[in-house]
Amino acid sequence: MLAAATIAIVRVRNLFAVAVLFGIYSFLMAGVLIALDAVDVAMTEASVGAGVSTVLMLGTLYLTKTEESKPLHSAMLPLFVAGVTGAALIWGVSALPPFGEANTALQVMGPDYMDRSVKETGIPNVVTAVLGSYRGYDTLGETTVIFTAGIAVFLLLRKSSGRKRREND
Amino acid sequence: MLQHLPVLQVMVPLFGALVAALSRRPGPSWLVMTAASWIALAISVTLMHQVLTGGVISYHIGGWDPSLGIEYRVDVFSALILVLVSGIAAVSAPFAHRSVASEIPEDRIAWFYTMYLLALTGLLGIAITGDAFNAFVFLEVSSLSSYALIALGRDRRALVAAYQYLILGTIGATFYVIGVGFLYVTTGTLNLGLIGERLAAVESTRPVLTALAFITVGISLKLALFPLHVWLPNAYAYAPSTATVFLAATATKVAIYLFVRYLFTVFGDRFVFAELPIQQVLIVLSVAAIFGAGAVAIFQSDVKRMFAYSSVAQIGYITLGIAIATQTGLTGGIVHVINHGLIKGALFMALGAVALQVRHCHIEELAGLGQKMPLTMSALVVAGLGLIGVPGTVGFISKWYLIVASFEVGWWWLAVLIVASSLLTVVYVGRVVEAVWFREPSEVARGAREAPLSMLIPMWLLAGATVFFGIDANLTAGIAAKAAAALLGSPG
Amino acid sequence: MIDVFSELASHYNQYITVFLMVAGLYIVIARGNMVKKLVGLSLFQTSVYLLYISPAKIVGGTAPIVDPRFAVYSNPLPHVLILTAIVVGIATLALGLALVVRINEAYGSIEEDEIFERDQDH
Amino acid sequence: MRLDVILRVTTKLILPFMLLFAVYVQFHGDYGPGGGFQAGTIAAAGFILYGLIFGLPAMMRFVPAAIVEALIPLGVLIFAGVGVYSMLNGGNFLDYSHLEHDPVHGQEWGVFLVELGVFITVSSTMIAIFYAFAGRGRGE
Repeated sequence: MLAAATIAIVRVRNLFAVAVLFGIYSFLMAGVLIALDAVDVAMTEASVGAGVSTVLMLGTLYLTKTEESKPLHSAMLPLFVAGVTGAALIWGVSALPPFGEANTALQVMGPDYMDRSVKETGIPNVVTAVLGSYRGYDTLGETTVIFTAGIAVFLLLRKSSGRKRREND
Repeated sequence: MLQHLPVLQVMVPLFGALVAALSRRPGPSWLVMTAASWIALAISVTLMHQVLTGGVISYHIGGWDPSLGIEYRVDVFSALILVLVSGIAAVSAPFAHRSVASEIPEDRIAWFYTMYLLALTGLLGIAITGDAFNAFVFLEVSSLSSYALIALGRDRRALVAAYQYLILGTIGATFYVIGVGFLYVTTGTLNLGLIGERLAAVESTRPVLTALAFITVGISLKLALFPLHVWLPNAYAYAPSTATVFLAATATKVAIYLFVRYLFTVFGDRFVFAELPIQQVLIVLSVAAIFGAGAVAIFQSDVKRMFAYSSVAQIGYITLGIAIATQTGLTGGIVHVINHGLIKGALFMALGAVALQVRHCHIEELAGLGQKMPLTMSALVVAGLGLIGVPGTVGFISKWYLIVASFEVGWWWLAVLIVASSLLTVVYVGRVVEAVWFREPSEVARGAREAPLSMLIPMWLLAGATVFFGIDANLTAGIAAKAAAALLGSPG
Repeated sequence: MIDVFSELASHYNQYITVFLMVAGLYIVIARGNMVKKLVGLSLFQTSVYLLYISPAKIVGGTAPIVDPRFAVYSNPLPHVLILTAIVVGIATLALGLALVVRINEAYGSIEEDEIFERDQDH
Repeated sequence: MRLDVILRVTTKLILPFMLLFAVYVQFHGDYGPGGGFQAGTIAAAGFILYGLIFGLPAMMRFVPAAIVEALIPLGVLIFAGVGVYSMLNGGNFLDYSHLEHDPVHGQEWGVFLVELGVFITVSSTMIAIFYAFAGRGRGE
């Protein structure tokens, strides 16, 4: 956890190592997620964050440039925005129930998927059951998002068969 | 089959998108797009009818109870937005045929229509869902497809515009998810109705306020509320004409829908407006939007960009109506959602027809086009009058409601400001009208010809609607009033 | 290990989450390099995962896979939501990077300042 | 070039196992962590590895771009099709209980088919994105 955080700071410096650091960061995140009992999420984060994103970033860097130039304008406004956001979050988060409690609103009032899943769907991995059935429609939306992204990347990057699509005034 | 209409509303465009992607040829994909959007319109009109006669429709996807699964929920307000979105999509379909053929390379047209239908799917999905997280998923479907649509503009600046929109849009969506996370942790549910009920018990604890702040800011980014509007002008100005017509008339409107839904149904207007300074902040920002963006619009030389800034200003009127939060004010805001959709649809269609002839929408190049394209330019003038709010057009109806609402709550200065702001609109619409009708044709304009019928008919359909609903506002304003009453009456 | 942490400070997890979020957001707003901005954006999105997953955990509980040997599980619903969020995140990232590639081809740069300058010229 | 031989042989050896692992993750998703999305990513990674070692043209012969393009919508089509099918069988959209006589059985089938749809779309999209990026030469 701490390591992930410190790496996040290191990353605020520049260069193409950022992409690799991002991969490391994702792996650490996956580790944390396992500690939090979210094995499915951890597996996805490891393959997507550390795998796919990193490869995509490296690919993009190969196609573009690997050096970042120094930002010209002052960092006051971004710092201010980030600071306000952070303050608001801390303010809200500190009033949330403490970590690991069992009798929070989320645990008590939330749906009892654990009890009903095997009975109703016959699937012991409740994450799969919720994903596939109870909230299957979200998953359909998610698949649509992938589909959208796939076609969008196509639209942008596929070489035109005929004339070149270069504009200019 | 009738009871499945809510889900079919979203599934029809989705299937359309899939078929369009599989067909991969311009002609069939256009047919699919047209068919899907007209069927979607028919479904939304039927839904509206069902809601008006039979009350709120609730549809449980997967057959699960809303506390377990995802619920689709159609009330008057969401039905109104559904009709607007699918209506604009359906009317733009014939328009798209020629416009897209001239602006998009042929091997990408099928995918363009796929994206267009996906954007439609996403927007309809947001307006119909009763689930906070599902709204996020469909928000992303519509956003990702809009980024792609915008990036297809002919100018290379379209790419940068799409990139900026992607960054800000994603920040907005992530803020929204953070807010939903807080709500979920405090209430244990994702169903909007249930969150609303359970919040009554835990009101004004800090996580709820944080959730309110993040959801408000996140959606404000999407609806281009004044200081958060920076992505909008470039995105609209450089996108392909058809994409501009569709997105300008619908995308921000759906974000407004979500905004109103959260303020009134989830958090409850009593909580939001009685205990927090949101009203004051919203009014200040709205007035700033109306005057700031209106003033910037005057100095634009690219007409598409000018009307994009005008959109930011017009959104100010809508949020103003929401901020007044009385029956009349909210009715004004909601009716302006519809009216502005119609006006901007007609305006950008006229500009799309121009783009077919002269390629760029620079005001110098538009000079004298009135002689060459009289029908297109007349539609532009009619819609422009609506934008100003001349009596007999829809713009007047919206402003009338807003002015009456400000008098009702005793803010006469607000009424004065609304009237004064119309002068700004007069100036920039006047600039365009002057150039188009009273100047010698520019070099490019001389070669221009009248737009084809496939463009003129949709354009005049929308322009005609701005006049029709301006004279007889019973239908739009009546439904808007019902929606407003339902929102205000809903238990906090 | 997590147990120790949770005894040390009950909101430790959440504060780290906030820190990651703010760091990500800062990179997005402050940096001019388009790839760097996207990395920041991913970081920002990734940090949200923890916001959802942390409250789902119950100390002494286990992963939400039904097994007669365990009685306490962490809540599965946030896991599902975050799976969806991860997918949305990677989709956005892919599209953003594709845009960056195209921008680089059109402008020969991926620095926002340079690009704005080049557009001023003509 | 000399290293190539080792790489080629290893890749050829590894590829079937990667795909097998993907299939395992896909079908074991009901009992352990995993599912369509993770399996799709792993399978796509296997193919992309093949493409990296043997070059893009060889990969395109192995997995033609046209097929990949058609598979992307197909996965979503399967998913949404299951939804419509359950609707035709008298349930609500995506109500798998109506797919079979026994609701629990229907649920199992439904989740299985849906995960298959996810798998197809995810793996083919990943490969398609790889094609799109790799097919583009260095800019300028």
